[in-house]
Amino acid sequence: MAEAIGWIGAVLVIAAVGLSIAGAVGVLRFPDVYTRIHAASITDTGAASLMTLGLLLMAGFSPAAIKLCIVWVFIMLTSPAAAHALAGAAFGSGHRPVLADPRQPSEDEA
Amino acid sequence: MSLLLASPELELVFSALLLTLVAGLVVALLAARSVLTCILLMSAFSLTMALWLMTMDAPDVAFTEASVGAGVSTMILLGAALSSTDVIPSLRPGRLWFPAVACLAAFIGMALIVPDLPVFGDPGSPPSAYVGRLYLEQTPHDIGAPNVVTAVLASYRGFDTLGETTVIFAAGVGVLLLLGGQVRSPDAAPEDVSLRASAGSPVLSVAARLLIPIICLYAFYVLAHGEFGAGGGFQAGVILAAALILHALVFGVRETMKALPVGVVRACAALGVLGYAAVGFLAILNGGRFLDYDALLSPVFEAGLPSSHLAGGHHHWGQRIGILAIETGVMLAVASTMTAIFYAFTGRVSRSDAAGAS
Amino acid sequence: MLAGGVAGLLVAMGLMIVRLLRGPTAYDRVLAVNSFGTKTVLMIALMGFAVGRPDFLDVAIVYALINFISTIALMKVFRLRSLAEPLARLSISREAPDG
Amino acid sequence: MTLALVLTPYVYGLGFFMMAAGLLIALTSRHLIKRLIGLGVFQTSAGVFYILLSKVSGGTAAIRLEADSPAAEALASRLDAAYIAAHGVDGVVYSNPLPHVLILTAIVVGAATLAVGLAIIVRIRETYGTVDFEEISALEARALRDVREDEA
Repeated sequence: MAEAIGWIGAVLVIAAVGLSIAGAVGVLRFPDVYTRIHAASITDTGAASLMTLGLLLMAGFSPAAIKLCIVWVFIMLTSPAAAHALAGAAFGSGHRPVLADPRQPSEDEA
Repeated sequence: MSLLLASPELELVFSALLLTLVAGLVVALLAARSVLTCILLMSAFSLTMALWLMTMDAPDVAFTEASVGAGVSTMILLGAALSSTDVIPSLRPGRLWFPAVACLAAFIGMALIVPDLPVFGDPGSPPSAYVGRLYLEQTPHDIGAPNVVTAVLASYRGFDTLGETTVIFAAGVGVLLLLGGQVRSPDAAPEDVSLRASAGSPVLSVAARLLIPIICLYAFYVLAHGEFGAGGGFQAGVILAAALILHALVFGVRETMKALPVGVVRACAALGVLGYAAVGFLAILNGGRFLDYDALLSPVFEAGLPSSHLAGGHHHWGQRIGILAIETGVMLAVASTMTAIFYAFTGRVSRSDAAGAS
Repeated sequence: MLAGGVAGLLVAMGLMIVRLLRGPTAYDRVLAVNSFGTKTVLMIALMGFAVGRPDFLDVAIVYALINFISTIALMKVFRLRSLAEPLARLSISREAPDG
Repeated sequence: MTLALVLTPYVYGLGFFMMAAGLLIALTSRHLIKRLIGLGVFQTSAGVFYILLSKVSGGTAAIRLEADSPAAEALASRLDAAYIAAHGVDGVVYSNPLPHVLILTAIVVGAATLAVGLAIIVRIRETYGTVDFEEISALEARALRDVREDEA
């Protein structure tokens, strides 16, 4: 039983790493800053959640598990806030999203 | 657990891989042509360096590198870079060859000693086999603290650390002498212009409001926990300064200066160093040597206290109180000095401000 | 299994460095550093368990915090060219600053 | 041990390379702030060398564990008993803590001295109006020439 839970945890950790790489590829290949922020922040929080869950399953309950949860809470708190601030700043300084439909270049109000 | 644990060989390979990433960042730094990119790279360099230090079994150093290198250094660099041009002009090729040859010669000279250096990870190498091992063996009997790094830093080499703290304080004084007297141009940007960046989005404000108290609390945890795990006064001080810097970043330096006036910060910096030295003199007054924590408590009083768990039959309450006291001094000195430096670079503290506050 | 995880995270970090160097806008660079930092936090968590001393997750907590603070600072420098100006009002009551 | 023999020149080489590269940045860049960044890299790389010397294969961080705790037993399970007996302290192999202490304080002091350097740079920019090393040299040369002409 414990062995099986350990393997489930390992699969989750690998999934987290896979998500991380997918996010990095997205950041590298997406066309503008907003899509890149999107790729990075979603995969970062997702990878953090999967990694936390995986490591918790593998290592079992200990004081380290509590710290792991604290790390997770901090990432969930700071990563979206940073992404939001970044996107807001990029928009404020005049970068406009690259749109597939070029009809409405400046329809948006801050 | 066995699923997770890496073999000793794998650990060495990890650290070699990470060091490669660090070196790659240095190469990128060599090529960078913009100051802000350089600062970004420096921040990433420090982060990776701290990760590498984790693989080298140096969590205390990793802690420091993460909080100092990636945090405070980046802020100070940004503060200084704001006032200068961003583009780095390239050097004329004629000027390049002499430094390049000199650095190459230095590299070759250093590489020539590699065959004489101990093998990577060798447990019997001269640095690891004698004095380091002695500290590891003696710490439970002498100090009673599980963290040998803290024991060496705060107790065995406490005098040295007092010197380091004084150097940090002196550096802070130097920065204030260079920049502190400057009067800031009054309100360069009207407030509504700067607020427009995040107007209508309280996300940052709420996140900062949530985080700042937690960071402060965490700094004190790091201070108190330094005896038992990674951490200590230096790290706690930098984390405390980071909380103040976050406050200044989100709510503006003026608000932070209202909450924590410049004069108070400067006084605290001096107080930290003085408190450290005072612990040393207290030991002398009790009949011991300078910074001899065992002399802090009288034996009669100490015998009444409960025995600490990792002490191996000894009490060590004097050591523990002494270490906590000087670490508090270090934290106060480091946090205030870093905050004062940040104030000096961003706020350009005026003389009247400082005089009015103190 | 662990080696694969660490290697994968290293690859992701390397890709972030490429984005950091390529830009093109300053915000891309800041994003790259921020995401690099988050991946480092994950790596520290993994590494802590890998070397058998997971009690050093303290370092990962500090990382997450410092990473956030430096991202805010960098973003502010690129947007406002200033570290001193406020990004948000301290008082809770916001009196509609938009015009 | 053969793996360690292969890695030894590689890791030391990287450390020395970073030192030389930091020195090169400090010597050849025209922007004064980049020069200081180069010095910072140089300083950190010197720390790398110290830390490289402190690593003990199979060791753990120098925060003492009870020999019968689960963490210590897990760490011991990957090493053979003779190795632990020869190099361990009370049943656990630790890395050398002494270089950690030296580098820890050096990092904080390095940040403080970096701040002093940057403060000097800020004052230089206020005085000369530039942080370009070559422009400053040219300005100084011109000022020196003016002084000499006045004297003559």
